[in-house]
Amino acid sequence: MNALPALPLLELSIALPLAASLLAVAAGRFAANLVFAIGPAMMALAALLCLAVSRHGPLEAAVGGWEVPLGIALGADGLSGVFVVTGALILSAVGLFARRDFGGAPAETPRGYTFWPLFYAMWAALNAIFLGRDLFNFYVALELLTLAAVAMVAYGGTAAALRYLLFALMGSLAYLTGVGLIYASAATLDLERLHLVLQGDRAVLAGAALMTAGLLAKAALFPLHAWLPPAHGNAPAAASALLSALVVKAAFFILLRIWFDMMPDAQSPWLTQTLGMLGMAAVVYGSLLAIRQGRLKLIIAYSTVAQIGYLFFVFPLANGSAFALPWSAGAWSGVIFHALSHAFAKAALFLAAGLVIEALGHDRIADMKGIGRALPITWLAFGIAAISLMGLPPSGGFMAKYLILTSALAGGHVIYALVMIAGGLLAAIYLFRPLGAAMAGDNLPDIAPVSRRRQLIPLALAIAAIAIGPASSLPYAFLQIGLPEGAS
Amino acid sequence: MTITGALLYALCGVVLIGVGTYGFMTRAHLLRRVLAFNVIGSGVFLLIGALGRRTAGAQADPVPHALIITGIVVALSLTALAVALVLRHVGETGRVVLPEEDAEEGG
Amino acid sequence: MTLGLAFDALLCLLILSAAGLAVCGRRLFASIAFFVTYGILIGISWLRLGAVDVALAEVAIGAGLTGVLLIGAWAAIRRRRGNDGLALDATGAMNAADEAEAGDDPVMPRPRRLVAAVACSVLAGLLAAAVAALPAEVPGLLPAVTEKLADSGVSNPVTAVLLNFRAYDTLMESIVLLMALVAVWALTPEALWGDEPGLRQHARGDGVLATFGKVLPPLGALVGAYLIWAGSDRPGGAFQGGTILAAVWLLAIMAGMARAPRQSSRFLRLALVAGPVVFLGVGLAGAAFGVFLGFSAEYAKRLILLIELALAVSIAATLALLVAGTPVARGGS
Amino acid sequence: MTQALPVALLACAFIPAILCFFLGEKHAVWRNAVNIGSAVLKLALVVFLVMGVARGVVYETRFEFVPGLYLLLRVDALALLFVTLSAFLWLVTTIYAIAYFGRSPNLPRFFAFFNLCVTATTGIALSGSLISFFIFYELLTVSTWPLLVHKGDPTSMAAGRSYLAYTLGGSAALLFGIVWMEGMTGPVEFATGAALGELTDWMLVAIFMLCVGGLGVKAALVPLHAWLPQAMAAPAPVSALLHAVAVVKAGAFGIVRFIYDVYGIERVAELGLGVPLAVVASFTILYGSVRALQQSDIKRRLAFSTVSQVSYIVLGASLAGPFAAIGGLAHLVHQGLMKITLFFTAGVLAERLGITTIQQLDGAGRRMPISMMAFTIGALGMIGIPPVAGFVSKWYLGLGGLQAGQPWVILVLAGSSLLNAAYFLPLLYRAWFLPPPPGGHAEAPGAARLEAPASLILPAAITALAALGAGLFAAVAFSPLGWATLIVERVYLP
Repeated sequence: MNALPALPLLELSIALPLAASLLAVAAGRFAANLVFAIGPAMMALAALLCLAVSRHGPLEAAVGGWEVPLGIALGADGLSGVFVVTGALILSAVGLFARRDFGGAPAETPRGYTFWPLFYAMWAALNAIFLGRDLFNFYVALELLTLAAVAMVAYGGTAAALRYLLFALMGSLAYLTGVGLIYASAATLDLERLHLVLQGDRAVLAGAALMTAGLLAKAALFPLHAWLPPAHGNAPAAASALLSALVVKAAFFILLRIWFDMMPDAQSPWLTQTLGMLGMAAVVYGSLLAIRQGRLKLIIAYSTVAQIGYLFFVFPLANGSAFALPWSAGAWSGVIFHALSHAFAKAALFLAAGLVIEALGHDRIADMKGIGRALPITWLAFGIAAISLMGLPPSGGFMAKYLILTSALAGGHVIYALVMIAGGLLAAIYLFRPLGAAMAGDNLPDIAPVSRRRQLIPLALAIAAIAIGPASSLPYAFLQIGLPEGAS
Repeated sequence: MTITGALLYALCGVVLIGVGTYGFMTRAHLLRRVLAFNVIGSGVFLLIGALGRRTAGAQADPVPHALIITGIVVALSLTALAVALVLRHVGETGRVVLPEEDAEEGG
Repeated sequence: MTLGLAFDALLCLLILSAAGLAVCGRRLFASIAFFVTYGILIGISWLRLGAVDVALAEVAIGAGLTGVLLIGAWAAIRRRRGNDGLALDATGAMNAADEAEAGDDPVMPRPRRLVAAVACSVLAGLLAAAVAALPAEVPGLLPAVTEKLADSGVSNPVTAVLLNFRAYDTLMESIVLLMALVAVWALTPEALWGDEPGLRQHARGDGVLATFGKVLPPLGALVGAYLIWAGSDRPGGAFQGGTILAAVWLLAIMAGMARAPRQSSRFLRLALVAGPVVFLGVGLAGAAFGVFLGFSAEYAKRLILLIELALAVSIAATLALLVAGTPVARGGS
Repeated sequence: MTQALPVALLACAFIPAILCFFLGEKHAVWRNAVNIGSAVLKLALVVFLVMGVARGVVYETRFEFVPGLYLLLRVDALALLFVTLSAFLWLVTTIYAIAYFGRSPNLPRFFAFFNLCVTATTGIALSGSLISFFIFYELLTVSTWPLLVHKGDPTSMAAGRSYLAYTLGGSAALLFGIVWMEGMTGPVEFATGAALGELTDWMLVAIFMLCVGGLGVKAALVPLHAWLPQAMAAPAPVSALLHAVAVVKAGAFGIVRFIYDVYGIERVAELGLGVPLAVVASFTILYGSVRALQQSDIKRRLAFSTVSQVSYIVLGASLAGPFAAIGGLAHLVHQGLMKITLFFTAGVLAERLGITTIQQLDGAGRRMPISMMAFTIGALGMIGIPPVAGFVSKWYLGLGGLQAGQPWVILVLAGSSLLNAAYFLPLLYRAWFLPPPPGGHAEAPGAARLEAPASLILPAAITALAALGAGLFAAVAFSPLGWATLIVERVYLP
């Protein structure tokens, strides 16, 4: 067991999906089955990584043996660990799910060939971000992620993909400019070193602001969300699941790194309140629009707009300048719990929606009578995932809500607590509508057959979203490993 | 190259960012937006590179150069994808601008 | 004011004018032309900043390939517009396309442009203020690079950073490029999957292109190979060299000297991944000996050269195919 | 052993829920076996627990979640009162439901959520802390919805929407109150009550209103009751469960817990919150009765009757004093027994004879003597006629009112009893003393020799007898009244 930290776990977590991606380009025919090897391997790696972190504390690795600031360092703390595990589970599940849509045809198709390299590249990019500590490497990984995400959206609609790409391009440029300013000021790109050397001067603040703005566009925080609903609402189910569950979280993850690890002392009330307000606006606006949608996938997509809003509650509720307060850790952990359970629940919802489309050929709520009886497991998966999104106990969403609510009320931020509660109720409105529509009517609709095994995939993800709740003590303790001082 | 010169180029980069952003905001033609993106991009690179030239001696800091080369390749990759998407969009709709925000929600 | 500074000021002015014309020009083609000019001017500025590697990359990739991509797209859109219009003679079709282009490229109303201009000025102003707040003279990482350069296996500091100190970035970047091609390929119409990419420019047997096409490729190949090899101790490297090779290949295809490879070609796919595979393989081999992407000083030079060679092949193939785009139906034209 | 038992009790309902869902529609036999088997097993466990708790054993299990948040299952006397009721009525309702639904579609889903509902109810009963209570309370909210909309027709969908709108709103208020309080006091356990020192009086009043208001939605306190009559659109077994043990009772039980085990009855009285709540409850009692009188649909009349009757429990809890407490707690059980009888019978009447309104009842007693007998016992109990159980609770409540210095309570009880009589007696009169309509009742095809299949009649008969027995043998230690007295003695009058 003591050999664990000596293993190149961090590097392999990135290199293995990269290798899979290259293999998929070179040998397209086998790509769809690659998930049977890579999925378990990545889950094992993630498990070992977490084991190593929990045994030995945060891990570090200097790539190429070059120490920072010259080289690039990777690092894994509790936060990295939970995201890597979540990523491995969701990507494996989605990979299994996608085998039918992207690999079933006897002859090679453009979708079938191109999906898998993009899929694994996305995996690598996500892990590179979750394990990254270098601002510029974040940029490269973000671009890899964006590229793969846009291409996946393009399967479902060119205009949506273009709109997404344009937002992402501007976001990237803003981020890169910020990185440039920071480097010019501190001559290093490493988060931890930056934390030590950064002075909050004008250039640094401008750089951080630009990076933040760029990442907000990529995380689709209101009002930079316009690209998200068409992109997530029209992409193939597997792609939507990945985008909503993980891709938007990656940008948020970097924001956490910047504001809690790199410069926790620079969190001014102005910044935290602005981000918090935008988060609240996102919750309300996204939920209201979700209620108005007539298509299942668009409901789920707008729900993502809303749920992203909660993530930004972390800034006002656990802000760096007040980290001495005991409840900050609660808000910080609560938001992470929210991110994780939302990831599982959203992936489940999109996959379930994908099965509904597969069966019915459309996802109009009005014409969904009886689908609950025809696809009971899918319906159950949808329902269970919905529970977590609404923040009802005992789901992970509830744990998150509880932690955030407690710290909001304890810190006197009543308005955040109220928005949190209202958001849960609005979520109930937009999620019970499709659930009810599926239960209406006794007759079995005329549907294309959907295999029971594939229905179990969203169910498993949904159960995971719930299980985070009852099993929260372990991830909670784990999250505190290497907790940034800005949140402790 | 003096440090004043480096700052001159840095400011040039800053203005390029402004000009490019203006183009991105005011023109709807998709190819023009891609072009504007590239103008901003090279402005950002120039800014980073010029700031890396604030060294005392004859040599510049090589790290920004490496970053910029990476950045250039990444920008080209994104441009290529954008152009391919624009062409497909034109092929599908016959239009070189994006539809209005809400119009595509039905599809 | 020294002569050098005056030149710098003039160059900046030229760059800004070119950029302004590229962004605000009335006709798209002219804008693209100005953009290419702009790219070359930026290249010159990189020379002034002592960044020959960047200058090469900017001219070859930023100005050259990006310009080719934009012009190709412009031409393709125009052709389509021409086809959409009535089947007039060639000039008539062109006029129809011009009109369509003008109608599709509306200029914002003046008040909104004004708002945008103010916003962008504010942005630039804030950035400038930030820049002004930076210390005037800093060594950056130059001392660190200089100190470790001897251990890196190469003597060009930029190459040392790209392929050794920050090799991880470069590895990811090579994957980004490859994934861009995969993403572009994802847009291939289902029926045409596996075909040759849709290079539309075909040279007449006795035309200029054909002549150039015969002369330039060997020359270009030589230059490209030199750049790759030189990268270890002089400016150059896989990306710059690979770009030249890509251009050579494209030229040869357009001149009819070589056939564009089919998407389904096994050989092509291997060429595409060769570079990243070698890069990653060397990295993993390093991990087996203790450090991921760690090259021991002894073998560093050879390993880096190996990676550069393989990368150059992949980059050349990827870039060329990115420019060539997806297969297109040929029946229509 | 003392740790595993509460979990086993929950598992007894939860595991069948999962099994039922994944058993296909065609495996009816397996499904029924699982349902009845687990119900019997659970009842046996409960009996074992009753023995233990009577001896003074405390069964307790704890699961840690995030800091400050843990699930505490604790079997005390009050918990057992509710658990016993639910275990008993669940078994009966299961038998009834199996017979009621026969071979209709969507049964795997139905029984899955039916069992989940019972899991939640059991959890509510066993919860030893405020947040544990909330967790199960919400589980109940959610798992009841699929049962309500089971038929899938527009009426039930509308009922489902209304139900969710009310209950989720109530839960939101409850959660807000809980988090507000726990943010200042730390986790609140029922056994110790909350350490209210940190909270000022206005906060305590606000939290009380949030929590009791939130709970009052499920308890159908006027004006938060409108969802309940609408919920009659659900199938009869669901209505039976809903009114007798699950949702409405959960709300009332929650209010009891909150008053006694979180604030403490003295603190509630000090804050001046007891009497207003008693007034609201009294108003609900009278209002519900009046509205019941106006209904011509039997199930709707029963629903408004529930609105009225459940508030007896709240009334008992809000009056400071042991007699009121005993009366309220005993009524928790009594009302369940009586009301479920009424609903079972109403379901049979609707199914077999197509009787849904009061006018159609004419002569039903002759066609269905056993069922109508059961109905009669339930109705008389509701009115409060001795020796049926309802009388006992009303008697104690009245005493409690006097003891608490609120003699007007007796007037409320008397008025309510008169109204009860006014809306129940005509039914009995029509059923027993009027001739059947000329063409007979619209009987369901394939009517057997018996008035209905035995498994439809028996449950009502059993619960009717139980209601009668609870009244007749009220003095026995293990009767609902006896147990309620034990609870009050143990906890409230140490």
